[in-house]
Amino acid sequence: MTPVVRVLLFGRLRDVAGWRERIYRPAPESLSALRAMIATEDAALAAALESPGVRAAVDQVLAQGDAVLRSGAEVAFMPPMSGG
Amino acid sequence: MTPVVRVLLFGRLRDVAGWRERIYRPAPESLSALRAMIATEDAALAAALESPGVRAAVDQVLAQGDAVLRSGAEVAFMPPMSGG
Amino acid sequence: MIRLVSESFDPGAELNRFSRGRTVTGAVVSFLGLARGESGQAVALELEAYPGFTESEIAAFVDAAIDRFGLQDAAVIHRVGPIPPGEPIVLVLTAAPHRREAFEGCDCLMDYLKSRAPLWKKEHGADGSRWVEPTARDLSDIERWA
Amino acid sequence: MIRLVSESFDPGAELNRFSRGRTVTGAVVSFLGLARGESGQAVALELEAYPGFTESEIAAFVDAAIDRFGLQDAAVIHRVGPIPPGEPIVLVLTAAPHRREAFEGCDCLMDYLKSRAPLWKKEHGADGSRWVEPTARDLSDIERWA
Repeated sequence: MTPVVRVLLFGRLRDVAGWRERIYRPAPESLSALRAMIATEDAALAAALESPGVRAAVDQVLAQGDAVLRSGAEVAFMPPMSGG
Repeated sequence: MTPVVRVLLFGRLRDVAGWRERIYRPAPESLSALRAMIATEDAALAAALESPGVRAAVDQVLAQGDAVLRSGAEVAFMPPMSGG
Repeated sequence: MIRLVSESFDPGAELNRFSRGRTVTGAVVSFLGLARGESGQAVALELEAYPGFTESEIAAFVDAAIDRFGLQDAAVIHRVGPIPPGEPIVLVLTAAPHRREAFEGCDCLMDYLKSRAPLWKKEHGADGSRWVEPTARDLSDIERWA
Repeated sequence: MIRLVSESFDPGAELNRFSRGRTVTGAVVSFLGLARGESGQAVALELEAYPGFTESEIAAFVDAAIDRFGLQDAAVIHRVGPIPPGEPIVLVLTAAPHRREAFEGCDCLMDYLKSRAPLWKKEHGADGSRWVEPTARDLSDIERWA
């Protein structure tokens, strides 16, 4: 089975990309490889992912810096948060 | 009709005096005259009325210093407060 | 709205009544004070008020707090008479456009009720009864708003 | 207790459930956030969460707040999805022996929810939609607890 990575976008990132959830196949091996892959197909989204306050989580754990992605990993990109 | 003054005690002042409400007849003409009258009959209560934080109200208005008492006046002595 | 009640009251119903139908209010803060059973021991509380005077003094302070903190509304419901452990003693409610004002208004009103409102609290314990007076902490708390 | 709900909820019933049967708690503070109709105009809010992650992040912060403020209990109920004006968005409840801890715990949790919890808020107004991000005030408020 081809390794895959599921990517989730939240808040304004979704509006920038025009999608909420996407499967990347074959899977990039790291968070930085995923960012590079996104940059080749959507420069606006890649820029938004680099903007201040955007955080990434891998398998529901905040990823500090780069992170290795296992096959089937869930990657979430989250802009600045505001609840309440 | 003899002028009267109604005196109300609250909190621990009531325990010191052994009463909650009393009519003074004939009425003392001022708050200080009332305090003097109380002192002649109950030294412990008079002392308690002078202790820190005890406030007096005449006709439901806080009395600063001395105050003249009309006939039928209601005088309340209130120790330090604690609600909530 | 200031109310002294001699029976138990329903804090949730009061919160709902207070917050219902508001479309310009963003924040409602409530403080609910409960009668504690001190160190597992049942202590009955007794709250005394000076009917008429107590309500009007609290109302004057509430009005001042509404002005000071820019509240849209505030309410105080205070129990009087004997109060068994676990039952509500006091409920303070504040409504404001934003949270900071609602929190500060409620906090300030509670400091007032603890140290300056015309209410007297007696604790009946296994080793007798005592009148509760404001603690050093209560007196410094109310000074925060001077 | 952390709950994300997609339907309206009853703040009063939650307050009662949270405070019932407590005999060592003296203070319960609640913060209720309501959806405002901005300047009289109906603005629909929409709240988005990251199911699973959002609850566990909030739960970790709530646990830290319980330790830090010495709370006996704390709960967060947060609405997700579309929210009409006047309806509850969030309810935060804290229980403590004394009022200061309950107030501070609730205040701190709200600052966290406004600026760091994984929740995204969109306002749908007459002139379009916008994602709400923490204000300068929100960011300085959360710094108070650093």
